[in-house]
Amino acid sequence: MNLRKREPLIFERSVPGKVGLDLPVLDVPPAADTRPDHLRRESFDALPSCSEPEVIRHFTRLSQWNYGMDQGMYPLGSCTMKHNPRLNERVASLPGFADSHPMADEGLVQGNLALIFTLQEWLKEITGLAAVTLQPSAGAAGELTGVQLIRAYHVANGRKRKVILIPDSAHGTNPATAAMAGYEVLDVASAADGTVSFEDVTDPVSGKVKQGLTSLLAEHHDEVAGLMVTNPNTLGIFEHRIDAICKAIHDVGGLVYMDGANMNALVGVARPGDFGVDVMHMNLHKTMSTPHGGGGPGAGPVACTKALEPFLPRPVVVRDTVKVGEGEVPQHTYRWDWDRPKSIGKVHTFFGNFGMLVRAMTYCLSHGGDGLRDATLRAIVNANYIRRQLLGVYNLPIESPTMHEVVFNDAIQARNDVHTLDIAKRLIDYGFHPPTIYFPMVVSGALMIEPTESESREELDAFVDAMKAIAKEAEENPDLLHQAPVTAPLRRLDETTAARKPVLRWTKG
Amino acid sequence: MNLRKREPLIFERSVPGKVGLDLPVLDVPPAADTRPDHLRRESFDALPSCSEPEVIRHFTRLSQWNYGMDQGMYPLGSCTMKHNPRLNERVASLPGFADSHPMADEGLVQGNLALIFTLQEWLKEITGLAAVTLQPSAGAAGELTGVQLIRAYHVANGRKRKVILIPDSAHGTNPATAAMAGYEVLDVASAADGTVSFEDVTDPVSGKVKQGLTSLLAEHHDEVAGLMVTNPNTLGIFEHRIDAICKAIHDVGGLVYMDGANMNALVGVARPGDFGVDVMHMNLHKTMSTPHGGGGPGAGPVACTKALEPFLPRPVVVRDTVKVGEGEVPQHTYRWDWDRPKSIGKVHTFFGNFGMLVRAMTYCLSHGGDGLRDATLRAIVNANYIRRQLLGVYNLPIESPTMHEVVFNDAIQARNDVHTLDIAKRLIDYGFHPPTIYFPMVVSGALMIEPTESESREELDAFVDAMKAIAKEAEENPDLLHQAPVTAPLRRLDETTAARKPVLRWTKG
Amino acid sequence: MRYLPTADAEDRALLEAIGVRSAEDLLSGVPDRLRLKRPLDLPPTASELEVLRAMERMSALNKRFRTRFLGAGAYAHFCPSAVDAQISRQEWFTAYTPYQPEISQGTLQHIFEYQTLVCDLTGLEVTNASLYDGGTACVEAALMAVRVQRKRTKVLVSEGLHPLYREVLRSGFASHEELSLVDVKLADGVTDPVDLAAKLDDTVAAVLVGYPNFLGHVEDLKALSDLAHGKGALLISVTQEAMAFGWLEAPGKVGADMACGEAMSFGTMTSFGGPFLGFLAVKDAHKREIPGRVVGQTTDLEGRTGYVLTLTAREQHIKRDRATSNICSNQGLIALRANMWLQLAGPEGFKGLAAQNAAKAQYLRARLLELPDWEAVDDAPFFNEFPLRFTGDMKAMRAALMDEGILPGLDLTPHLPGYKNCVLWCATELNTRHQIEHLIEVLARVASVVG
Amino acid sequence: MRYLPTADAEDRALLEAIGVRSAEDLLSGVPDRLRLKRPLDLPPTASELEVLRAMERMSALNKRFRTRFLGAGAYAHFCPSAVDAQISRQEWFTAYTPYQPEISQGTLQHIFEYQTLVCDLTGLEVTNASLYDGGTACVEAALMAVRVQRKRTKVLVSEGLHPLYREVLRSGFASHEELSLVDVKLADGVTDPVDLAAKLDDTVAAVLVGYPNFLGHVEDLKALSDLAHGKGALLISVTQEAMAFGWLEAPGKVGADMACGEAMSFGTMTSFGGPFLGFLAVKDAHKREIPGRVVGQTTDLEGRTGYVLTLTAREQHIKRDRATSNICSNQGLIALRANMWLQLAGPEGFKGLAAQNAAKAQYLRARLLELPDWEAVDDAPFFNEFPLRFTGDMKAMRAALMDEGILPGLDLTPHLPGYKNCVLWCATELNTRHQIEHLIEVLARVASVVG
Ligand SMILES: Cc1ncc(COP(=O)(O)O)c(C=O)c1O
Ligand SMILES: Cc1ncc(COP(=O)(O)O)c(C=O)c1O
Repeated sequence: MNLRKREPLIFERSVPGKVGLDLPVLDVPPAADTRPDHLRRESFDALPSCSEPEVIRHFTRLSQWNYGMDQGMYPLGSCTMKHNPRLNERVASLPGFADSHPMADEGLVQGNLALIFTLQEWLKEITGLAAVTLQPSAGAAGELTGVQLIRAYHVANGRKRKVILIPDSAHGTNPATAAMAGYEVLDVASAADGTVSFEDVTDPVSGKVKQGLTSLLAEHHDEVAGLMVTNPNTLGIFEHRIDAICKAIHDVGGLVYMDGANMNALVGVARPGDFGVDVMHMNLHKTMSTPHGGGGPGAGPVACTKALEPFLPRPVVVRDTVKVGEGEVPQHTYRWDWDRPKSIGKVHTFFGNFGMLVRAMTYCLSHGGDGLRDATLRAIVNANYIRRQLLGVYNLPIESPTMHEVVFNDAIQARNDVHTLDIAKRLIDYGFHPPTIYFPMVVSGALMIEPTESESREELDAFVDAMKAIAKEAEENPDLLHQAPVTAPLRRLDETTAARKPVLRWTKG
Repeated sequence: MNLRKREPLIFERSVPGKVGLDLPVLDVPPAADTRPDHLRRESFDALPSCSEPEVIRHFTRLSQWNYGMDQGMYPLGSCTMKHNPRLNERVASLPGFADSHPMADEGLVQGNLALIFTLQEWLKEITGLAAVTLQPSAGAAGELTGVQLIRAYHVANGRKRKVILIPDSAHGTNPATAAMAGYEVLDVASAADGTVSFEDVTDPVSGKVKQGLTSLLAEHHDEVAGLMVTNPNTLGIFEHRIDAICKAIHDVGGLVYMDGANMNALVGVARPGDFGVDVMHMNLHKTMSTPHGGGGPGAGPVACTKALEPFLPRPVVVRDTVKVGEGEVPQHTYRWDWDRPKSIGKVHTFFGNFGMLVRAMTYCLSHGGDGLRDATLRAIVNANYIRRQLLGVYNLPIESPTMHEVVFNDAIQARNDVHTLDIAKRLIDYGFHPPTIYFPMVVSGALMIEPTESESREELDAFVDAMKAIAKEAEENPDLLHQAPVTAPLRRLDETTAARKPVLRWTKG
Repeated sequence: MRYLPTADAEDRALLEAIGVRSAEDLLSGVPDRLRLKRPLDLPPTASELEVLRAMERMSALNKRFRTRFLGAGAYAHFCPSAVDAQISRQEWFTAYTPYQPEISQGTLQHIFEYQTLVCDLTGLEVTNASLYDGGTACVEAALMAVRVQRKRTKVLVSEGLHPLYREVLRSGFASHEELSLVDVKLADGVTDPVDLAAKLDDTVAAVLVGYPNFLGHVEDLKALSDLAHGKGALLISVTQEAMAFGWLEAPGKVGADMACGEAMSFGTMTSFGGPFLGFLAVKDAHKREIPGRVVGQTTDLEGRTGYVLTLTAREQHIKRDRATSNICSNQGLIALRANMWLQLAGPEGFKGLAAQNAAKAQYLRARLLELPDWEAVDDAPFFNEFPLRFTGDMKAMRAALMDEGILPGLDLTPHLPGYKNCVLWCATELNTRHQIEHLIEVLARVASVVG
Repeated sequence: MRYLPTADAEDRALLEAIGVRSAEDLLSGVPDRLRLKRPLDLPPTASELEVLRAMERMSALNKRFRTRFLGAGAYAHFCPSAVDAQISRQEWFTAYTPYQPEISQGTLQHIFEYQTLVCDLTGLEVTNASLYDGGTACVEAALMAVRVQRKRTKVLVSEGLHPLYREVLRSGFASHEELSLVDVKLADGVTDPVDLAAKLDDTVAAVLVGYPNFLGHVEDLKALSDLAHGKGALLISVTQEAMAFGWLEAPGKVGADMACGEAMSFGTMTSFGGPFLGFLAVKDAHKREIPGRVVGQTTDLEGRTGYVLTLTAREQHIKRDRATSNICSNQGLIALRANMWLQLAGPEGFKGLAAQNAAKAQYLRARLLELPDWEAVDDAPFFNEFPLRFTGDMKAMRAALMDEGILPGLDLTPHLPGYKNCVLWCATELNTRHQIEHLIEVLARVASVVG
């Protein structure tokens, strides 16, 4: 229980002479100073001097102003905030893994290579694709890797293609990635049911016409390198024409990239490789529950078809099997294959966020194939339970079947001038982390709720009750919501000034 | 940040069929049921069925309603709430220690025996006494061990003694221990300066006369088994006549037991063995910072003179030194000596709270002799700084020099009908744990403040400011204090009803 | 020193504010003649790295075993990773006894739930926030029985109790000339009803029996308590392996008036015997005689449910020399381990793990008895421990096992008369079939070498 | 399954409330033709105990070394126990990116302090909440330089940069035909000023040099940046061993316009190369071109100081295909490690540890050069790494060391032309003199055997 109102910046606490770390006795002659004078480090401007207890208290107090998964439901849509088992943390810190060195000879790290190989096999079975790389550090890195594979593939086939198609409901990393990979991005319209539209769509308000897949392909067919589609999409809706979409792209010689951030809705239920996807990433920090760490690290493995395999980042782990003898269990050894002439190279200095891969492997083994599917189904049940309970209380702009997350908006509350932001902030007062808001952009004032399979009925009901209470407050006392949050240590923060006159670090003064 | 108002009892959350632990596959034949029918466990009435995430959240939320040392000053007088280094926790969990078995042959646990031996040597040097046992589980257990040593000593010398003298300022465990060891307890009066009085003392109010040491010894000399004295005493005052006190007790053939709960004020500064104490305990969970764990475990080693050594609990660790050869470092081996005919036996099933001994040893090695003394001095400085800052703001009933803790009371605030309890509860609103209150009993409305050496000047000032603000509120708005705490998740609790109609467990209803 | 907030500037400021020149000036209360005039003769401050290395070296002096078959009062069981993670939160492990309820509800509600579970496992109505360990819990239980039973001054102790518990009992009773402890013999590995009947009379306050006992055998509490009650004595059930509560009926439901013992099996390492977790559960009628901290439910000023330390009129800080015990600090954090362990296990997990313990022990015994040099001693039902007599060279056999990384069961020879050359074997859910086969293989090798 | 809150009763209640019979009924959105008609071909749910054992077995397939002299981009340094304990708090490690500031001030203030320290160490004015790692930070830095430098399309890369950083750079630039990367040669182990001068022209946007470089050598940033600036190019300092910031002047203070690299040395294990901590610091003038999350200070409705994610107009979720980068998740928790590590070390501790690194490396080099078969390659000043040429049998030598539990430095042969048969030795504060003597002893033995 932290009832203090403020924790000063550590720099304000620094007192020269205090130490938080004692040096070991130096057991060799002191270093001769070989540095050119102008390259000698003399002093620091901010690095603080504090005792160990002060630093520990500083961070402990700060931590107490955060909200974590072990406290309650964290319904950030698209972020998949599920239980982070402590076993996974324990396994990742086993010295055999934690102390292993990325530049060590492969013979010394057979355990790591075995883990990478095994996890790749699991992801191949889960995605239904032929090959996997675990090198990308996060989802966006996975997207970039995937799009680079597409580019390499076209280049290898002597095709010049400069366009990537992306539905307007896509996550921002999709267009940003395409651009970073040197592509021009064209939006694809969404149909009324929230999925990719083949037909052009006229905006009822502006009257502007947005091109659908058919006309875009007709117009750009031989320029189209591929399509980036999220499935289920950011509305939590399964792209029920995904096979047709893939076929249309393939027909013009393009490839389909699937953003697999929502794979937690498909594991054990459907496989992208089976419905035509050429390459995709998964966010292990979502579907496989590696902790988000307040922003990272994540892991964004990429799975692809046989046709794209030669272009995968290097090195690629290879398993050699030695039969020991009649009827004996086969012995495996593993090695790195660096000799990959068509490889796009490296997308991480070493082999990706390995520690996260260890956690994901542990998560997979714990669940097993059956447990993974059960998790998918429970996640879908939970999302539909919330949809059912809040139907009519909040507006459901698109009514297609809900998979793992449901998107409401503030249309009903807006009548009382209560908006999505107000609802989100008020949830804080009720002891919940708010859902994702104002995303996807195709829904105005979106409230994107993803409970995940980790939530018990009791916790779902508590959340539903809070949402209902807020809807009631919106009717009876809108201003209360404009003021929210009122019980948190801070009220709403001025983000405009923060951006207009940025203060991005502390300076003496 | 936990803004929820209530966490239900886990039993209310239980849903039959949920599991929080999966069983391993049984790799041997299932157990034959050899139990007599009436001894077969069929069911449980309370044991809950919950998933792992639910149990983790339950405890995490509960934890967030506690206040810990890593949050801020925890000035519980006599409890010595100091920094709990994480290194100590890490070392205690080293498998070599954590997995060692108490019934294993001594040859298999040489590391444990070496640790016990070494820690005993440190405590001998610190206390100035000849022998140490680490078996007692906590301070009170140490007291009981010490008094049993005294009893065994007298019995061995054919003396029948049935009285233990205890100053009225003593901690409750002292008289309780003496009684538990079969002794009759006689109070010794405290002098105006707060220390043990040789002369009888007349209570100004009641006019009752309380006997001092001199007359008590004159009256009971050959019945007196010994004296239990705390030094510095519970007022944070050093018994400046301790040598004379010891002599007086020794003169009647008694022995002096020192309650060493306050040794953190003496380490490196003065040694009980040097000023006449025969036997004492130390609270490693105070002086050596092993964590309190919300009530325990602790460790209460007992140190004593050569004369008492034969009576120590068994087994006793013995070090055998093998000289390997000319000028080589001597090699040590350790063994248990169980053959202790005069031993009082055992005061713990095995060897005490070993894990706490590991932490204490680590703490000692980290500080070293110099660091331990620096800690003592800083603890004294901090207590005196608070005394100085709050002088006049709160009443200081006894003005003798302050060692490691200072005792104020509510005499000034009482004029506005604001009492110690109100002041303590209000501190919670200011984000501090309250000090020890209404103890020692010799001071009415005592506020016993022990900052320890861990507190920085900044934190001390924050505490002082809070105390001053509260004193001001007592003048201007006493009722605010009667209402305190107001920002905590709960207001004041009804302890009377709790004791009158005790509800001590949950029952299905 | 990294733990101290000292810095010249800061120190000077503090001393100036106090009005002294140096810290030593504040020692005026300690007469010069009583001060230590030299530095402590101990090593200097050391860095974390150096201390860690020194302690790692020390811990490495202990021999580690891949496979362990040793129990005898300290059991290796599985503990979910979530438990260690939770008790490592500073909110739990650095907090003090919850004297101030408004700022300690976490600890208080946990203890209330823990108390509920201990009552559930023992089938009794009232318990406390913990006692030191199994041995000292026996002392508190026996002394409480004497208080409750007024003029009765004798306590009978089955020889089936852990030998060390019995020694702790003797030490605890030594200071009370008015009280006496009398041993009750074993017959076929369990408390001998004949000897018990013979020793029961109206001076007997209580009878302590193991459940299961030191040999792992299941005592028939029902029969024994009937005998005790017949003479107005209380039956105190002593459990050294609490995992058995998942296999055996609650003692309170089969005649026990009190249940005490050791609960380290719920989430605590063997850690050389401590910190462990003593418990004591009693009937409601006796609640005001129970030692130690007790948490009760109540409400706050606004009627909200909350928890507080209660029945404090029994305790040392109020009653002083008339308190029910001198205990103050207890084993709080270990009780938290047990509480969380039990909540995670739940009824299915707990009974399932207990059943696996029984299965492993039964399989181990069966395999051992297939070997030429191992013989049954007695055939009482057992839980996860049992004694077998070894006809071969004990020392050689034990050495051979240890060389193979196997920690054998306890050699009972020095511990229990009548069990010379017997080994007390223990198997838990941690012992795989593979480990057992490996053990048998090594033992067979030894046998063939010797014979 | 223990992680799922499923129980028949609960499931039924949920499905009834939704109005379906089974969970499968909710898959109506997935056309039957697209569904997986069989169970996944993977093992079943496993208990924690079984999973733990399986993973322990896997980790045991990695060889562990008591002594390590291998750095080359991943450094073993001491990390105070307080760091692991702190990052294990659920409030930190389970939280998401701080989108909702009122409920994320802990993470936001930490990042603000972290940004302050990165700026302090690099001598620059603006940084972000972290990037993936050293190699990808180089890509972001180079692409940012190109944006800042407008029409300039060439980036010069010193061959002194970590070979893998250079490969990541090539991969990142491959998709941009309009851009080109050009290598700059080494001379005597540092970037060759002559070659650099020759390759600098007004198409060059920036020059990347290691500081210290891959060989552990200290590049003269001042001289190199003067050259670059002379042709209007930016100087980007790349640091793969951030511990060097305690020994070397901040790059921003000796001419660097940007500083990027790897900061895993602050409290992170080598963990097979990840998760690590990429950083990038730039000048204030360039702040709106920086990639990734940036935290800024502001005030709340009541004027209290607080922190928020800011300058979001640069980012993918706002700017989409015109964002400065596609990065979304970063290495947040590793930045927390670094922040706490630095705050504990402080100026004294940090400079002290860095000096010990230099001392150990210098001592190691001196001792190695006493051996017959080790020769100096170049004599540039170095921090805690240096290359030496080995005239003996490389394979045999390495095998001998590994047998003795010593992980040798990197064999440079496959990694850097001109360094055939050279070993890149690294020593840190973790290498004791005893370890170094042991190494020398083993090498001497090998030498005598071979020679
Ligand atoms: C749909 C979608 N795509 C991509 C991403 C980016 O993943 P990452 O943050 O791991 O880079 C996210 C994460 O927010 C996402 O929700
Ligand atoms: C002066 C004094 N004596 C004895 C004790 C009892 O110590 P423990 O709680 O370790 O049994 C305490 C602890 O509060 C104390 O302060």
